[in-house]
Amino acid sequence: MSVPNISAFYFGAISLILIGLYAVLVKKNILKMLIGLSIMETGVNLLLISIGYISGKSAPILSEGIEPNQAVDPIPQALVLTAIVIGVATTAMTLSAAIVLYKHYGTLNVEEIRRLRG
Amino acid sequence: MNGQYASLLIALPLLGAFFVPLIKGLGKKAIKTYVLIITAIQTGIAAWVFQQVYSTGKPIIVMAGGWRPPIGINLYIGHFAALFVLIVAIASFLMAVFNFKAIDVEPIDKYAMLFLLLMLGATGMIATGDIFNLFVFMEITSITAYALTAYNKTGEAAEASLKYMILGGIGSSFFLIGVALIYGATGTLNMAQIAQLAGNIDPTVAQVGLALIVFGLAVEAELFPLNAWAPDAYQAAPHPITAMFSAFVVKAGLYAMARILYLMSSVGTWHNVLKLLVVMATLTVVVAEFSALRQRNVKRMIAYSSISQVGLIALAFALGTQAGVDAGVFQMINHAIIKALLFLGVGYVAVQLGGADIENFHGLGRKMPVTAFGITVGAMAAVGIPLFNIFWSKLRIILATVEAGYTWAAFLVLAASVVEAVYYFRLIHAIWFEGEGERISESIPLVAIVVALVILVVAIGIYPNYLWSVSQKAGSDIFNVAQYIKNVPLMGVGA
Amino acid sequence: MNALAIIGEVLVFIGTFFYFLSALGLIRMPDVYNRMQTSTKSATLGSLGVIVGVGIWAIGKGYSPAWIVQTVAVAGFLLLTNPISAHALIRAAYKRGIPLWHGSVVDKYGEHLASKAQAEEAEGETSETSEGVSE
Amino acid sequence: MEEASRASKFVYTFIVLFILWLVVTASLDSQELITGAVIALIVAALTHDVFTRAGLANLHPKRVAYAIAYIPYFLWAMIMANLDVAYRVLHPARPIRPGIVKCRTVLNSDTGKLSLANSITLTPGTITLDVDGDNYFIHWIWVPDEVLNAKDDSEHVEKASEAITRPFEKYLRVIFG
Amino acid sequence: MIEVNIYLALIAIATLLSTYRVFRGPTTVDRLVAVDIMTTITTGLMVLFALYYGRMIYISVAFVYALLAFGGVIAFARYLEGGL
Amino acid sequence: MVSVLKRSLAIITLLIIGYWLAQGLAGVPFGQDKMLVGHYYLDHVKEQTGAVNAVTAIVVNYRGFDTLGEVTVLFIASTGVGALLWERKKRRTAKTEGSIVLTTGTRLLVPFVMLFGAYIFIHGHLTPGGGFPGGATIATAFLLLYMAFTMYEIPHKAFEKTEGLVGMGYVIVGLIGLAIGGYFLFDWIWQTWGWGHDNIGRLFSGGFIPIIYILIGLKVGTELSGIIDNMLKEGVKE
Amino acid sequence: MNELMIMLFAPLVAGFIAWALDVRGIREAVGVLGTLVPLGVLAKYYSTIAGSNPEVVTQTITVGGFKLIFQLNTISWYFATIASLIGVAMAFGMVSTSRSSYEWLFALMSYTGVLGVFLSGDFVGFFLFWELMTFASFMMVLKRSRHESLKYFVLSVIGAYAMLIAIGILYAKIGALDFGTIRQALYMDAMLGSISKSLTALVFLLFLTAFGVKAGAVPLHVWAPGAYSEVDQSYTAFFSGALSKAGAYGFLLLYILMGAKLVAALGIWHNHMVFSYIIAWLGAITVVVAGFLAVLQEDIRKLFAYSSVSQVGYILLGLGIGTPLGFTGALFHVLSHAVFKGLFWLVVAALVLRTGKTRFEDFGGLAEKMPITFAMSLIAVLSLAGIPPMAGFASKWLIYEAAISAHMPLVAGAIFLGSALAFAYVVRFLYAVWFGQRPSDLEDVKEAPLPLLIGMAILAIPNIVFGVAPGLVTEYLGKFLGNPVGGNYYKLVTPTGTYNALLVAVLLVFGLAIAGLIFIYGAKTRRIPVTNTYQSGNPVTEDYNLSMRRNFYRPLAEALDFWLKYSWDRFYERLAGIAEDFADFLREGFYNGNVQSYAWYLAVVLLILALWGVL
Ligand code: NA
Ligand code: NA
Repeated sequence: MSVPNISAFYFGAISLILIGLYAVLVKKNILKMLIGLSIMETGVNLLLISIGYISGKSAPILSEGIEPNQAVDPIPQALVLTAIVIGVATTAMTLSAAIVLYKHYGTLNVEEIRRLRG
Repeated sequence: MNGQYASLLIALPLLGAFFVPLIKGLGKKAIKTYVLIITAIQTGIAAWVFQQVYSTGKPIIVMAGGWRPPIGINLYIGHFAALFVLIVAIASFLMAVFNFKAIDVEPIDKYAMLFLLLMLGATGMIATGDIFNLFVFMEITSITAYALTAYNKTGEAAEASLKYMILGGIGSSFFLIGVALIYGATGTLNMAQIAQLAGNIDPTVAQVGLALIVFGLAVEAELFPLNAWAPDAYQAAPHPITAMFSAFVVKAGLYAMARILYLMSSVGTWHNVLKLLVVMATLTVVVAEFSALRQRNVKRMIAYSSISQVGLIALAFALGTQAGVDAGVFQMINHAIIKALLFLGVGYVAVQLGGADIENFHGLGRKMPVTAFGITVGAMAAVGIPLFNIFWSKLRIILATVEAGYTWAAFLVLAASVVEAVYYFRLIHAIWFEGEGERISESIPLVAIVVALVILVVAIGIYPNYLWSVSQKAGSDIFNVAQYIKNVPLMGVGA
Repeated sequence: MNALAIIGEVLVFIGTFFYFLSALGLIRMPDVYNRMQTSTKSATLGSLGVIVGVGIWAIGKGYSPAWIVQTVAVAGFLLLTNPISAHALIRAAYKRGIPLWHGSVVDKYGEHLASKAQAEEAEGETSETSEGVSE
Repeated sequence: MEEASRASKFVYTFIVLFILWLVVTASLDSQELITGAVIALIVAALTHDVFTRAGLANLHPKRVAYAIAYIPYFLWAMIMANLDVAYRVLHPARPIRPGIVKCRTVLNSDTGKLSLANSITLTPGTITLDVDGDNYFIHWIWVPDEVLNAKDDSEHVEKASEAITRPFEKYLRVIFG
Repeated sequence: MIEVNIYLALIAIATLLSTYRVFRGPTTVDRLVAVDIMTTITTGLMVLFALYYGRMIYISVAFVYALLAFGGVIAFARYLEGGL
Repeated sequence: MVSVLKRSLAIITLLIIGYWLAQGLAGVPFGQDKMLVGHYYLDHVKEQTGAVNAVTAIVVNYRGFDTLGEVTVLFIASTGVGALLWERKKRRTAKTEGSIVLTTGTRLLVPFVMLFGAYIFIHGHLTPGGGFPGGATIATAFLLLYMAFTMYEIPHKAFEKTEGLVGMGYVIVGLIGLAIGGYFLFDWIWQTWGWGHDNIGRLFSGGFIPIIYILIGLKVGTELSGIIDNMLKEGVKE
Repeated sequence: MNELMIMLFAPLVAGFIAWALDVRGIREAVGVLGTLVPLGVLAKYYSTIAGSNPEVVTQTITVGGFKLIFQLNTISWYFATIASLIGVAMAFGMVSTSRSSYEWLFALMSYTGVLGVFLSGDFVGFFLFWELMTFASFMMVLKRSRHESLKYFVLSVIGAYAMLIAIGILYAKIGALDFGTIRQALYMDAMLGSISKSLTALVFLLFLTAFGVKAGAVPLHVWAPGAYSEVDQSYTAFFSGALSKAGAYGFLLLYILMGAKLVAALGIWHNHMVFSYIIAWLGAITVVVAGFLAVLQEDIRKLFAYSSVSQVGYILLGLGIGTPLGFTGALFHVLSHAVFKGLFWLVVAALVLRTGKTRFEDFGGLAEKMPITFAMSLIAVLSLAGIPPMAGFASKWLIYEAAISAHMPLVAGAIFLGSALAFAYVVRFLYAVWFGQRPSDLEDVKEAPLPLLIGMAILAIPNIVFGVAPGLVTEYLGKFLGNPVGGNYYKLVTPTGTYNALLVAVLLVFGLAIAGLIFIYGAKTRRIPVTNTYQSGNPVTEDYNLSMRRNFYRPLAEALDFWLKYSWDRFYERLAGIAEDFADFLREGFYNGNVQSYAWYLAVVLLILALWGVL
C-alpha cells in the first residue's frame, strides 16, 4: 500500500493529528491550543484503533456466537481505553492550570503569557 | 522472599498515595512525616532489590498477573533498573526531609500524594519491560510533574506548567503514534520481543516509528530544541520537586530513550537516528550552558546547568558504543547526586532568604556556611574538578565521544564547559567573597543531608571504582540487547 | 424475510428520513429558535423510528427478544432527554440575548422578564431609600 | 400533593430501578436479578429522596392505566408534529410565523410539569422555553390568529393554553396529580 | 445490504448538513443545536450498526453515548446561560 | 501578514509531517490481520480469565498493570486539579437557577444514571463496558446535579476517602494475588480459587475482573465528580 | 612502593588537616610537615634513581576503571625534587605570611597536583593532577582577586580541555592511555602513518595550547601577571617556581611521547624539526615580549610576574632547540629558575609583609633595615641576571650554547635580548628597593621573620651550589640525555664553549666587594635634584618624573607604544564580551517565553525527521 492509497481511517486520524497540531502552532488563545492538543489525542486514538481493525471481523467480545477467529485485534482497543483516560486526565490538568493562569494574568493570549523567559 | 516481591516497588507508593486522604486531617507535620516514612520503606525495598540483583547478577523479572511476557506486562529490574530505582528512592527520601522546610503552600495532602506518585512514575518508567506500559508510566510521571510544577499556584507556576503540558502533550502524542506503528508492524508491545523482531520490520515503518518514539521521549529527556519547557518548570516548581526533576525524572525519560534506542538497534536507519541525537545532545549542552551564563536567578541557572549535563548524558548514550553507555550511566548517577545537592542547597537558601536571585547568595558563606559549602562543592563537582565525582564521568564521556569519532562534539561540549566553569565561578565568588551577613541557624537534618551528599561526592571522586563497576554493569544492561532478550522469558507466542 | 423485519426496516427508513428532515430544518430555518423547532422533533422521532425499528427488525431476523427491550430502553431515554436538552438550549439562547427572528410576532417571555425586573428594581429602590431615611 | 414517607419513597424507587435494571439488562438470568436487586437497593437508598416525592402513590392503578393510555396518544401527537415539521421544512415558502406565547397549567407536581414541558416540546410547532411557576413560555412556530389577536393578556393565555397545554393536561393531571 | 446503504446515505447527508451548521453558526447556540442533532443521529447510527453486526452489546454503547452526550449538551447550555 | 505567513508555514510543515506519517502507516496496511499476541488472547481469554470480552480481559487481567497505572493517572488528575484550584473556602460560581424542567428531569434521571453506571462496570467482562465508562456515567449523574441545582455540592470528604480506600482496595487485590498466587495482580479468584468456571458468559464469572471494575467504577466516578466540583467553584475571600 | 602514594598525598592530607583543625601553630606545623614528606621520600629514592643501576619506581592503582601509573624515573624525580624544594620553601614562607587555613589547604593541594603531574605515567593521572593543581592554584587566586582568578581559570580550563581532547584523540587512535604504550604506538605510527598528518597536527596544537597556558607562553600568558601578583607571595614562589614548570614538563612529554610521530607528520624545515621550531619560537617570543613588559612595570609583583613568564620562555626555547644540549639547558633552567624566582618571590613576600607596599615609588633604602633579606635578594638578582657563578648563569649559558650549535642565531639573539632586559629590570629592583632614599614611613621596617628567612635560605643555597658546581646537574641530566655536556662538577664543556664555574666563583669575591661599594657610596651620591630641564627631549615635570623608582623606563614604553596599545588582555576581554552577548542572544532568542514558539521547535524537529524520511 502506498501513501496515496492509505485507508480513510488512517487519513482521518492523521488529519485530526495535524489539525490539532495546527491549532497549537497558530492559535493565540491558549485554550484553543489546549483544544488542539485534545484533537491530536483523539487522532492518535483513532489511529491506534484503526491499526487493530481487521476487515470483516467483529468486536472482540466472544459472546453471541462470535468465535476467536471472527474477532478483531483486542489489544489496540485496550490501549485506546487507557489512552483516552490519560487524555481526560491531561485535559483536566491543563484546564486547571489555565484557570489559575487566567486568575493571575488576566489573559489567555500566549504572547502575553511569557513572564518566564530567557 | 522471591523476586516477585519487587512489585512492592510499585505497590507501596501507590498504597502510600491512596492512603493520604484518610489521614488528611492529622495536620501538615504528620503528613510530611508520613511521606518520609513511605519513602524510607521504599528505599529499603529498593535496597533489597539492588542487593538481590547485584549479588545474583541476574535481573528480576516481575510478571504482573502471573502472565509470562509477552502475554502480560513484565517489569525488568536488571542492573540498571535496580540501581536507578534505588537512586529514585533515596533522592525521594532526601527530598521528603527537605519538604519539612521547603513546603508551606496548601493543600499539603495533595502535595504528599503527588510527591509519592512522582517517585512511582519514575520507578515504573525505569522498571517496565513493555512499551505501552512505558507510555502509561511516562504519563504518570509527567502529569504528576505538571501538577507539581503548578503547585505553588502563582501565575508563573501555572505558566510554566502550561508550557510543560503543551510540549509534553505533543511529545506523548507522537510517542504514542510511534508505539502504534511499532505495534502494527510487530503485533507485540513487549520490549524484548520488539527487539527480537526489530530487524524484520518494514524499513519505512521502523524508521518513522523509531523516530517518533525517540522524539516523544526526547521531549521528556530535555533534548534541544525540545527542552524549552524545562527551565521554566525547574524554576517554578517547589524546590524539592525541582531536585527530583533533575535527579531522576528527566533521567527516567533519558533512560527510556536509550533503552528503546538500543533495543531497536537492528533497525536499518538506526545509525542515522544516533547521528541526529548526537547533534541534538551536543546542541543541548552548548545552548544550555550559554543560557546559564548570565542568569540572575540561581535556581534557573542551575536548571540550565542540569539540562546541559543531561545533554552530556544523552550524548554518551547516542554514541552507540559500550563505552559511551557506561559513561552515560556513570554520569547519570553522579549528576543525580550533584543536582540533588545543588537544588537542595539553592532551594534552602531561597526558603531562608526569600528568593534565589544571585543577590541572595552574596555573603552566603557567612550566613549559612554549611549550605554554602555544599553548594560550592556541588558547583565545583559540576565543573568537573578532580577529587569530585563528575570528573570521572565527564572524562569517560569525552574519551568515549572522541573514540566514537565525534571529536567535534567533544570540542563543542568542552567549549560549553568553559562557559559552565565561568558561571559557577561567579556563584562561588558571590558566596564566599562578596557581601556580608549574619550567621543564620541552619536546620540540622538539612545540614546532615548536605554533608552526606558532599561526602558522597568526594568519596566517589576519590574512590570511583565501585560505582564505576556498577555503572559498567548497568551500562551493559542497556547496551547488550541480546542478553536482554535472553533474560526475558518470552513464551514464544507467534514465534 | 418476515413481516416483523419489513416493519422494522420501514421504521428505520422513516427514521432516517426524519434525520434528514431534521438536518434540513437546521439549514433552512432562519434563526436558532426556529431551527430548534424543526430539528429537535424530527431528530427525536427519527431516533425513535430507527431505534425501535432496529429492535423489531432484529426480532424479525430471529435475534433474541432482548433486542427489542434494549432498543425501547434507548428510545425511551432519548424521548425523555432530548426535549430537556432542547429546552435547555432554547433557554440558553434566549438568556444569552440572541434576538428572535425579525418575522416573529409576539414575545410574551420578554415582557414577563421585563416586568419581573421592574418589580425587583422597585423593591431594591424602596429598600435603599428607606435605609437612607433611617440614617 | 403531600410528601410521602421515607419508606414509601424508598420502596417506590427500588421498584422503578429494579424494573429499569430488567430493561437495561434485558435478561432474566438469576445472577442478573440478584445483582440488580442489590444495586437497585443501594442506589435507591442513596437517591430515593431526590427521585420522588409521592412514593408508592405513583403506582396507583388508575395512574398506571392513564400512563399507558397516554403513550399512544402522545406518539400520535408527535407524529403529527413531525408531519407539520416536514411540511414547513420542505415547503419552498417556509411558512413560519414564530413567537413566544404564555400558557398556564393546572398541574402541580414537578414531574407533571416536566412531562407537560417535554410533551409540548415534542409536539406541533412548540418548544418550552421556560417554566416559571404555573406559567409556561413557549416558542411557537406558527402563532395562530386567535392568540395573536387576543385583546388582553388573560385571553392570550387562555387561547394559548387551549391550544397547547390542555390536550396533554387531561392525562397528565391524573398520572402525576 | 444495499438498503443499509440508503440509510447510511441519508444519515451521512444529515450529518453533513449538521456539520455545516456547526461551522456556520452564527451563534454558539446554533452550533450547539447542530451538535445535539448530530449526537442524536449518531445514537441511532450506533444502534443501526448493532443490527448490522448482529451484536446486541453495541446497543449499550449507544446508550452510554446518548447519556454522555446529553450531559455534555446540558453542561454547555447551562454554561451559555451562566448557570455553572 | 505575519499571521498569513505563519499559517502557510504551519500548513506546509504539517503537510510534510502528515505525508511522512502516512508513509509510515502505509507499511501497516489497514484492515489486515497484524495480530501476534492478539491471537493468543482471543484463543485463551475465556478459559484463562473467565471473561467474554477480550478487551476487558486484557485491560484488567493480562495487562492489568497498565490499568493500575491508568487509575493512578486519573487519581493524579483529580489530586492535581484539587491542588491547583485549592482555596481555603470555595463557592459555586453559578448565577442562574436551572428551570423546573431541568431540575425535575435531573431528579428523575440521577438514580437511573447511577444504576446504569453500576450496570456498566459490573458487566465489564461481558459487554463493552467497564470501570471507566461506568465511572464516567456515575460522574454524569453528579454533573447533572451540578447543572440543575446551583447550590449542589458533592460530599467532598466522603468522596476523597472513598477515592483513597478504593484505590488501596485495587492495590490490595493485587497484593493478595502476590500473596496467594505469587504474582502481583494475579487473578486468585479465577486461577486459584476457580470461582465461576461454570459460569462463563454469565455475570458471576471473570475472576477478579468485576471486583476490580467495581473499584475502578467507584474511583472514577468520585474522581471525575471531584474534578467537576473543583472546576465549578471559585475561592471566597474571608 | 606505597611511598609514592604517601609522597603524593601527604601534602593534600596535611592541607586538609590544617584546614579542618584551623588552629594557629598546629596548622603551620602540619603544613610544613606535609611538604617535607615528599622531599624525604625523594631523597630516599635518590640512590635508586641516580645510582649506577638506575631503576624506575612504579606504582599502579586502579581508579574508576582507569589504571593510574605513577613512576619515579630520572626525569620525574628531577622535576618532583625541584617542586618539593620550592614546596618546602613555600611552606616556611607561608608560616610567616599566611594566616588562612584556606590558603594552606589549597597551597598544599596544588603541591600534590604538581607532584602528581610529574609522577604520572599515564594520561588519566596526568590530567587528573593537572586539573587538581590548576584548581587549587585558582582557588588561591580567587581569594584575592575575582578578576584575575577568572582570567586564570578560563584560560586554564581552556588549556585543560584542549589537553583532554588531545588525550581523547590519542586514546581513540591507540586505545591506551599509558605513556609507555602511547609512546611505542606513536613511534610505530611514525612509520605506518595510520594517524593522519592533520590529526597529528591537531593533537600537537591542542597540547601546545594546554602546556602553553600553564607555562605562560605568549599569547596565552595573560593570566600570569595578575595571578602571580594576586596571591600570597610565599605561594607565588611555588606558583611561578614549580607550577609553571608543569607546562615545561608537558612540552618535554611531547618530545618523549610524540617526537617521532610529530617529525614524521610535520616534517623538517632547514634542518630543524618543524614542531620543535615552533616551540622554540614560542619560547623566544615569550622571552622577549615578557621581558619588555617586565621592564615597564611599576609594581614589583608585576615585574617578577612578567619576569617569570619570560624566564619560562627560556625553558621552552631550550626545549625547542631540540638537541640534547638544548634539553640539558632547558632542564637546568627549570631548576635554576625555580630556585632564583622562588627566592625572589619569598623576598617580595618579606617586603610585602613588612612594608605592605608593592610599588617601586614607595620603596627605598631597605638594605639597612632588612639586611639578610637583602643578601638573599642579591643572590637572586645575580642568578636571574645571569651573572656567574650562579645557577642562572649556567643554565642560560647552556641554552645559549645549544642555540649556537644548533645554528639558530635569531633564537640566540632572543636569549641575548632577554638577558639584557632581565638585567635592566633586576638592577632597577636592586636599586629602587634596597638603596636610595628611604621613605619616612619605612623607618620602622623590621627584618623578615625567621621562617621566611629559612625558606629563603632553602632556595638560596641551591642557587650557589649549582652555580658553583653546575656539573652536578648536567651529569644527572646526562644519564637521561646521553651526556651532551662534558667536563666535571665545576666545569661545563660543550661543542662550542667551556664554562669554568669554580674559576668564576673566585671572581665572586670581587663581585661582592663591588656590591658593597655601591651600597656604601650609593647613599651619598644618590640625591639628584629635580630641575626644570629636559632629558632626551622630554620635559621633567612632576608627572614626568623619571627616577629609578618612578617611571624609570617610561621612554622605552613610549618608544614601544605602537605595540603596547595592542593588548592581548583586551583582546581576550573582547572575546569574552562577544561570548556573553552571544549567550544573551541565544537565551533571549531561543527561550523567548512564548510556548507557541516552543511548539514550533517541536514541529521543526518533526519536520526535519519527516524530510529526512521523505527525501
Ligand atoms: Na498526552
Ligand atoms: Na440528545
